[in-house]
Amino acid sequence: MNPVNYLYLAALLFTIGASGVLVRRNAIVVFMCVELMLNACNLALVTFSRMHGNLDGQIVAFFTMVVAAAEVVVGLAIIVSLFRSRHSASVDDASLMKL
Amino acid sequence: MSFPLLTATAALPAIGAIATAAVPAARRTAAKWLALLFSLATLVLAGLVFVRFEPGGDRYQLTESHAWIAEFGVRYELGVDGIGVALLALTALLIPFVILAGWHDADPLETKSSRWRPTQGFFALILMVEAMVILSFEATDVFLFYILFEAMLIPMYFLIGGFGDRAHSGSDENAAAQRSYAAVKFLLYNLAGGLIMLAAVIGLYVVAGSFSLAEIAEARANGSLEMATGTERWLFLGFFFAFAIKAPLWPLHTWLPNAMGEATAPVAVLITAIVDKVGTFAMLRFCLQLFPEASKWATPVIIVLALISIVYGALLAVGQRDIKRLIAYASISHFGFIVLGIFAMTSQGQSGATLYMVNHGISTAALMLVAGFLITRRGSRLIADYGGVQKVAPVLAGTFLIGGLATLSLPGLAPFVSEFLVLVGTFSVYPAAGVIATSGIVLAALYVLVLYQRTMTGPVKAEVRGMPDLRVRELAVALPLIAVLIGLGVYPKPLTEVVNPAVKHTMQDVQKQDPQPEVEAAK
Amino acid sequence: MSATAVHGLWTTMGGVTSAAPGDRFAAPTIEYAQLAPVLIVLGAAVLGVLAEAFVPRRGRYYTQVFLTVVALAAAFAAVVALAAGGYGTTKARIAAMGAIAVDGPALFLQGTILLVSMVAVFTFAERRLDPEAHGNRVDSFVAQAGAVPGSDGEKAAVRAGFTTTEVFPLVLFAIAGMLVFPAANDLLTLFIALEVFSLPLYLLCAVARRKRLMSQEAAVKYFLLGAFSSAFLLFGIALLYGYAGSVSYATIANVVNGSVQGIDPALADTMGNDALLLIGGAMIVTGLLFKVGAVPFHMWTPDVYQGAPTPVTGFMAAATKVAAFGALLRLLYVVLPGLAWDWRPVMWAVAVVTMLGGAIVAITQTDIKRLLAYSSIAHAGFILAGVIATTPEGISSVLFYLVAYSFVTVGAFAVVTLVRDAGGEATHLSKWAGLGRRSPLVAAVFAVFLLAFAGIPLTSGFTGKFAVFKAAAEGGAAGLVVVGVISSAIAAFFYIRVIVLMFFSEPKADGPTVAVPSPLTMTTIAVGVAVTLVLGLAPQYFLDLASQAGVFVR
Amino acid sequence: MENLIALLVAAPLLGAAVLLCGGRRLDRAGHWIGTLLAAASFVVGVVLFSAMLGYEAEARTMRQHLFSWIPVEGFQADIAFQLDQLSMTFVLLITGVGTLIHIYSIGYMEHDERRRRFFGYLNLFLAAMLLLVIADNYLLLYVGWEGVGLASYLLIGFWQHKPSAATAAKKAFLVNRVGDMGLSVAIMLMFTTFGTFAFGPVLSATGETSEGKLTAIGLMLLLAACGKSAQVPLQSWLGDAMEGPTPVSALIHAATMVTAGVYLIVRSGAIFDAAPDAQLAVVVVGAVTLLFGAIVGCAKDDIKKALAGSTMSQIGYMILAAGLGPIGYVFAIMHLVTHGFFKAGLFLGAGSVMHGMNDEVDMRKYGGLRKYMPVTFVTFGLGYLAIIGFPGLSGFFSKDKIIEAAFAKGGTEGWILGSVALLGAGITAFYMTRVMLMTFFGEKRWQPDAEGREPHPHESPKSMTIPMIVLAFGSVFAGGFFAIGDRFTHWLEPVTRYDHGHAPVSAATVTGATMVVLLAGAALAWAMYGRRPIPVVAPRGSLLTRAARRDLLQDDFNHVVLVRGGEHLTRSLVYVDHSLVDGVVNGTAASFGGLSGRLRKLQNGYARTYAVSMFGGTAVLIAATLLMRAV
Repeated sequence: MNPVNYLYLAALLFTIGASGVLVRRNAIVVFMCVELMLNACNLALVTFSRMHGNLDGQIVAFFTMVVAAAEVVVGLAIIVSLFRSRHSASVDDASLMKL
Repeated sequence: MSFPLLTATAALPAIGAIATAAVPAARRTAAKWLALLFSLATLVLAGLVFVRFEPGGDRYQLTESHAWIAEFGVRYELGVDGIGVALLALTALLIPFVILAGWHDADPLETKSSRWRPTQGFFALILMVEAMVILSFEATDVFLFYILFEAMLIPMYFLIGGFGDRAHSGSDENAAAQRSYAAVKFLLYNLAGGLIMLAAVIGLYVVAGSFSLAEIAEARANGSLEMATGTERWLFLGFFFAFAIKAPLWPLHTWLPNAMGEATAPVAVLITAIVDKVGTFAMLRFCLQLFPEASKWATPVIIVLALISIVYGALLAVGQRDIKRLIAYASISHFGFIVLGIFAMTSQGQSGATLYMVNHGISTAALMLVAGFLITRRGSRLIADYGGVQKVAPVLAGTFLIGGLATLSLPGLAPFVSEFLVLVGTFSVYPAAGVIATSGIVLAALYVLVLYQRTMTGPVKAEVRGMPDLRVRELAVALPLIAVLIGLGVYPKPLTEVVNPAVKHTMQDVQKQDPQPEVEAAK
Repeated sequence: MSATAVHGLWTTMGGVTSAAPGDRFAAPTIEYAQLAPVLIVLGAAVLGVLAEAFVPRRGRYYTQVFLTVVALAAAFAAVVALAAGGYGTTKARIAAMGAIAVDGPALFLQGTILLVSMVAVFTFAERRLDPEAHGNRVDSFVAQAGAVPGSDGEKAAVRAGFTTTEVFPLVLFAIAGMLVFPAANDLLTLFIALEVFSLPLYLLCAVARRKRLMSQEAAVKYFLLGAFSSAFLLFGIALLYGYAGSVSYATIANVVNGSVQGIDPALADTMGNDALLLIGGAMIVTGLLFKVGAVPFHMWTPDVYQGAPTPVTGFMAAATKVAAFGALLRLLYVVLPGLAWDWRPVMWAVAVVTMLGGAIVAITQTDIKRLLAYSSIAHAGFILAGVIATTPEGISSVLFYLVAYSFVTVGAFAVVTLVRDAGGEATHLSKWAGLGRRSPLVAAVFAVFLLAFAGIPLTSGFTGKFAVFKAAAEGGAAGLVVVGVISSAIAAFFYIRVIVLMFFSEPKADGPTVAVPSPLTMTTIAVGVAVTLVLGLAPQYFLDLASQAGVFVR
Repeated sequence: MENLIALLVAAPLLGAAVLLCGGRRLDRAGHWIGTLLAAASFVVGVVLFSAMLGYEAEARTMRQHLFSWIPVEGFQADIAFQLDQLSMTFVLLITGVGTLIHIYSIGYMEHDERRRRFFGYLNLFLAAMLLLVIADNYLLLYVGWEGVGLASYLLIGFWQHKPSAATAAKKAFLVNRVGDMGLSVAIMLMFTTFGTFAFGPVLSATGETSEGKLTAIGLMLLLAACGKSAQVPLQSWLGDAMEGPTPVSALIHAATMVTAGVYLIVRSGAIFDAAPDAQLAVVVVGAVTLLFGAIVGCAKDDIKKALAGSTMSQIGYMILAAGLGPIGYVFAIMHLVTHGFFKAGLFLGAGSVMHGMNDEVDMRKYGGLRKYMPVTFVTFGLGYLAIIGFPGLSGFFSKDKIIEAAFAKGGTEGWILGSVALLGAGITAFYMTRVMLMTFFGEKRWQPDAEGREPHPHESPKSMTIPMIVLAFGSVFAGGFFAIGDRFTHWLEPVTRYDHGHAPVSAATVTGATMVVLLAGAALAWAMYGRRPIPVVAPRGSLLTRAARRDLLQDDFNHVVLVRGGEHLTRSLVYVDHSLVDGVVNGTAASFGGLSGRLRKLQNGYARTYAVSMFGGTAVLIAATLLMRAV
């Protein structure tokens, strides 16, 4: 199969993730959508790595996974503390500061 | 290396400002005397500059040059020509009177916390302005000038907004709002002009690769620097815009009545008699010298604006109900004359404009400071609140009248000489403009005499009764100024002597010659 | 071993040995000395974590502050030593197997970040502003981040005298990331550095002592939007990798220039495909513009600046901007100079809307921290004007501006921490009325910072603005200069408004008081004022420095 | 000898400085100092006069150069004096009459607490007036010109507590300024045309430029003269100026200052001679004013205003004469001098009457005063006879010559001008007889004033009567002294030139005709005011009378068009400045504020919105980048 199709898939996933960020209200879901975007990136990287025949892309993908994991740690901590304070994980409720 | 006289002249008031600011809160009077002392010492140094300046010598004299910001091609370059000397002398001359006149303007109304030191601040700021203005008259580096041009706004801003006229109608809160409106308007208006100029300053550097007036002028003269017509015009407009706001020229004038109305009289004098002169001075020095072609290109429009300023300012002065705003509009009219003289580009016009700057400074100072004394006594700025002052305070009325007569350019007083020179210089190239400008003398008589009539003559109003006449301190302000007005009106030669060579240089810069009189030409 | 070092190892191996994986192992060369600044800070951060684990609670604060300050000082010394050793100029090189550049801009910015961080950390350590809680001195940070605001748990934590000393290791990690960010010489390092400094910042935002709900909200917003932008950046990296077949700046630049032809003609449809390049480049730039707070990627700035603990805001506003602009500069000047014709008009537009947008929206702000946030947006626009110059003067002017701006910012936020009422910092502007009468000195200092922001001559703000505008004009962007001065005029309005409020308004009866800080904050403010004035009056030395440092190694 | 010229100005100037700056210490001696210095100036004038007489008629001009005043590139203005016969005539008139009026004022102002200042102003006036007539260039003349305007302003408004006085003073100055504008423009025109404005070079070079230029200069000079000499259309200030103390009216608004316009035109004769159109304008102005002033003088009940109308009319004669060119210059000046005597005498007489009548000015409240004030009656009567041109008295010689000269102008123009001048003489006789009858004859009509004080008419003190007597002598004999043997003509001829002209009618015919109209006028007045008792309250009168009482509605015109119009203009400009010019500025600020308020709403606090912004921004960025490449 032509590896280019994987790229299309990656782009699709990235767009789905981005759309999710834009439309979903639950902070956790939004965060998951971001993770989806990161994974779309990983897919693209791996695909390109394959196309170019070198390993750089795959290595970057590994790093991305680690970063994503770290992000989960930090992100969940923040979101959970927010949830505990407000009993809501809606990003729209968190709008004390505006204008 | 010789003694850096010019730096010293500017540095002295700056040091004075710091010293004054450092006086402890309780020693208010000491701060005042210290400020006065420094201003007088500056006057002595300015006198030394005046004496050391040789009218027949180089264009720029007493020059100093030091590396400053090599990265931007900026040098700390000072030098004075006749015009600079004249204005420097004016500044140094007026500041002691400003300080003296404002002696009690910044006394705290009630005891505030010990850290609040308005008096020290007031006088320190005045000296700071003096230092910056003097240095800006001396700067021969465009960047250095620009920095001072902008920086002097800040102390002025605090002087206007922080030390308003205590005579006001309406509530204190309302007055505070008015005052801060005036201060903000002053600052933003001038800052906007300055920032536009900044763009032009940068543009100038990009084109010329230098900020040194001498270098640029030389490069233009020997042809190594050629500006495209369009570029030159844009740069000229950038510079001129800033100066026209500062000057101020119609229709960019509306900040001045607010600022002068809300500030105390000495600060109003500082604005119109001293700081605004930087604008007209810069037109002469920078606009004409750096962009001669563009200046000539813009002349028709500028002449028209100047004429509008003259007539419009005078008419609005007639329509004012507030003494200080009236004087402000009168100043707008006078600045119209100055600009007219500069852009007529004749020897008489430019000499006249330079003398006008000096004379207007002194005459407005005389009028405004005496008006300030009057206003302090009655606690109102409204003309309608006065009447018959002449009867109870004849000396005050007399000095006020002389200030007014100077403002309407009565022959025998200094402003006449300059106004006539401007008119003649304009008339010889633009007769119609000369005639229109001449109508300003009728309008000037109108606003001055109406003001005098309404405040000083007629039956004595109840609130005016018992008003004390001028005190010794106030006489010490008014009389020397009047003496200078008469002296320069009868014998302006010391001033024309230093100004003439500078004007000759400027005329060479713009490559203009005075029109020949018809009959001589026939011969 | 640091993340960067590890990563350098792997990329190198990937690049060199892709033909025959695993048949021989070439040990990577790591120039530890040249990476010393980063390594010192990272090391100290790790030690800080250990200290959290092992040092008794009482001693933690002092240990952490000492460790942080010493580490930053040592790192700065290392930067100076490297610069003195000529690494900024003649011996500029790419270290760690192509991952990190050691050159003029990198050292200059690292030095700036370290110094600014140092003074910012002083405000982190300030413990005299808030009234003592149960006999314990407290700083700006929450007693226990995990406790629910207003809960019994929180009260207990306060009573027990807990403090969040973790902020010090966190800030050290962030600083380490920032040090690497402008020095990153391949896209992977760029990404990792971004995350390394972002993640601690997200956390730092969440730990304000007062107004915790706002603090947490700020953290959530910052985190979600930050992660969102990281995703864009990463996708851009992927595309650029797809375009060039490498993540190394040098290689990509060569491919962009056309000096390297595709390795495999069969893959020509991706290799050297300009669409990949343009989209990828734009997405990476997007990620960086988010960090610098350029319009339209700026919207997180006011909320986060307002909600975060003020010392963190100051640190973030100053240091992040320095790091992010460093990275942006390197990306545009080293990787994408061949695309200058493509990105300049776009950046031009971004600069314009950033300058105008920041200035205009700031006019109607009523909270001092939000006001400064919008101000920082407008300043990002000014700096972008310098970036667009695409000349060596452009680089050095941006470097200089960053120094000037960052110290003013840290100083200004430090002053904000001083003005307090019963609810903590009194950030609403109406409360600042008459401050000049109550505390002339503090108001005067703040006025100096505001004037510097406004770019009034004789302050560093003017010199910086002049430098970038001059560079922009010389670089042919005269229109940008005009827009710049217009937005400066608009911006002046709101700075002046604050000054009016402080000096010309009557103080309110229930107005805030100005807390007397410890020497720590005083130092921060004093350094801010000193730098502001020195760079305004006699900037030559620093301009020289910036100009010498203004050459990227390729 | 020539170095004395400056003393003429210096003495009174010193007086002014001392008196005005001296403070209350000088209150007791102030009037003496002032009078002494005026007299000193007169003495200097006499000394210079005798010296001048010692020179050849053609070489009598004396010069003194003090210093270079405004040395500017291409522009030379000097403080320098020129004393020729014309100037000398004025110097003697000014210092002579001036000294007399100083003496008179000692008595007249005795009870005024600000007498010292009054004398200071008088001295200031003398200095300025002398400067005006001895200046050797137009710019210095201009200094004196404005200087007398200032002195006039100060003296008209001397009783500043009276709003009417303050207003009158302001009005005088303003109207004069309009004239001054003309002088300014004239000087500027001279500068551009001749490159100088010194009398000598300008007047000797009139042949080298175009008539158009000269006409312009002439018209501008005429405008100046109109302002200073109260000629139509700038005459309106003179009547109001009577608010000033009477000695002021006598000196400034009758004898000297108001004649400065005549001096200016005669001095600039060379210009007018070369510009017939300008000359025509001059005679028209003179003729119109002559009638205008006379008609106004007929209707006024205020004695000083009636005399003011007369002054206007008499100066109209002078201007008319001056406009005739070399035919009339000499007679203009001659009439000016004799008028100086008799009009000053009349005003002093009027002052004396007022002095005795509690400052009442309404002639309807006088009557039969000849019994109470014999000296005043006699001196006033002699002045009266002189002004109406009673044969043998001063006015007869000078006015008759002007009427003759008007006819001698020739052509239709000459006939018209001559007739007007003749008619004027008749009206003069009418109104002066009216004044005489109402004041000194008939029944006493005075009543207690509002405060119940009954006036007790009495003769004035010596200090006042002596000057009146001296002036009466002048009124009687000056004309004859000048006219017999054409003494005055010969004296002035070197400066002004003289030309007989071609009179269409003989001198005797003119004199006869003058006598007829004179008698007719006087008889009419007697018929109206001598035979019947005069009502204390003025009757409504004819349309013309009512108009004449209001200065022929010229003031109303000024009020409606200039004052009201000006008020509307300034008021609307204040509005424009505030709403439009400043409005643009404030509007710009406000619109940024409004824009800010709207943009601010985008920042709605929702993280999702922010994400949209970022996403959209990225999309635009990408699109733009791709587009850049595509284009």
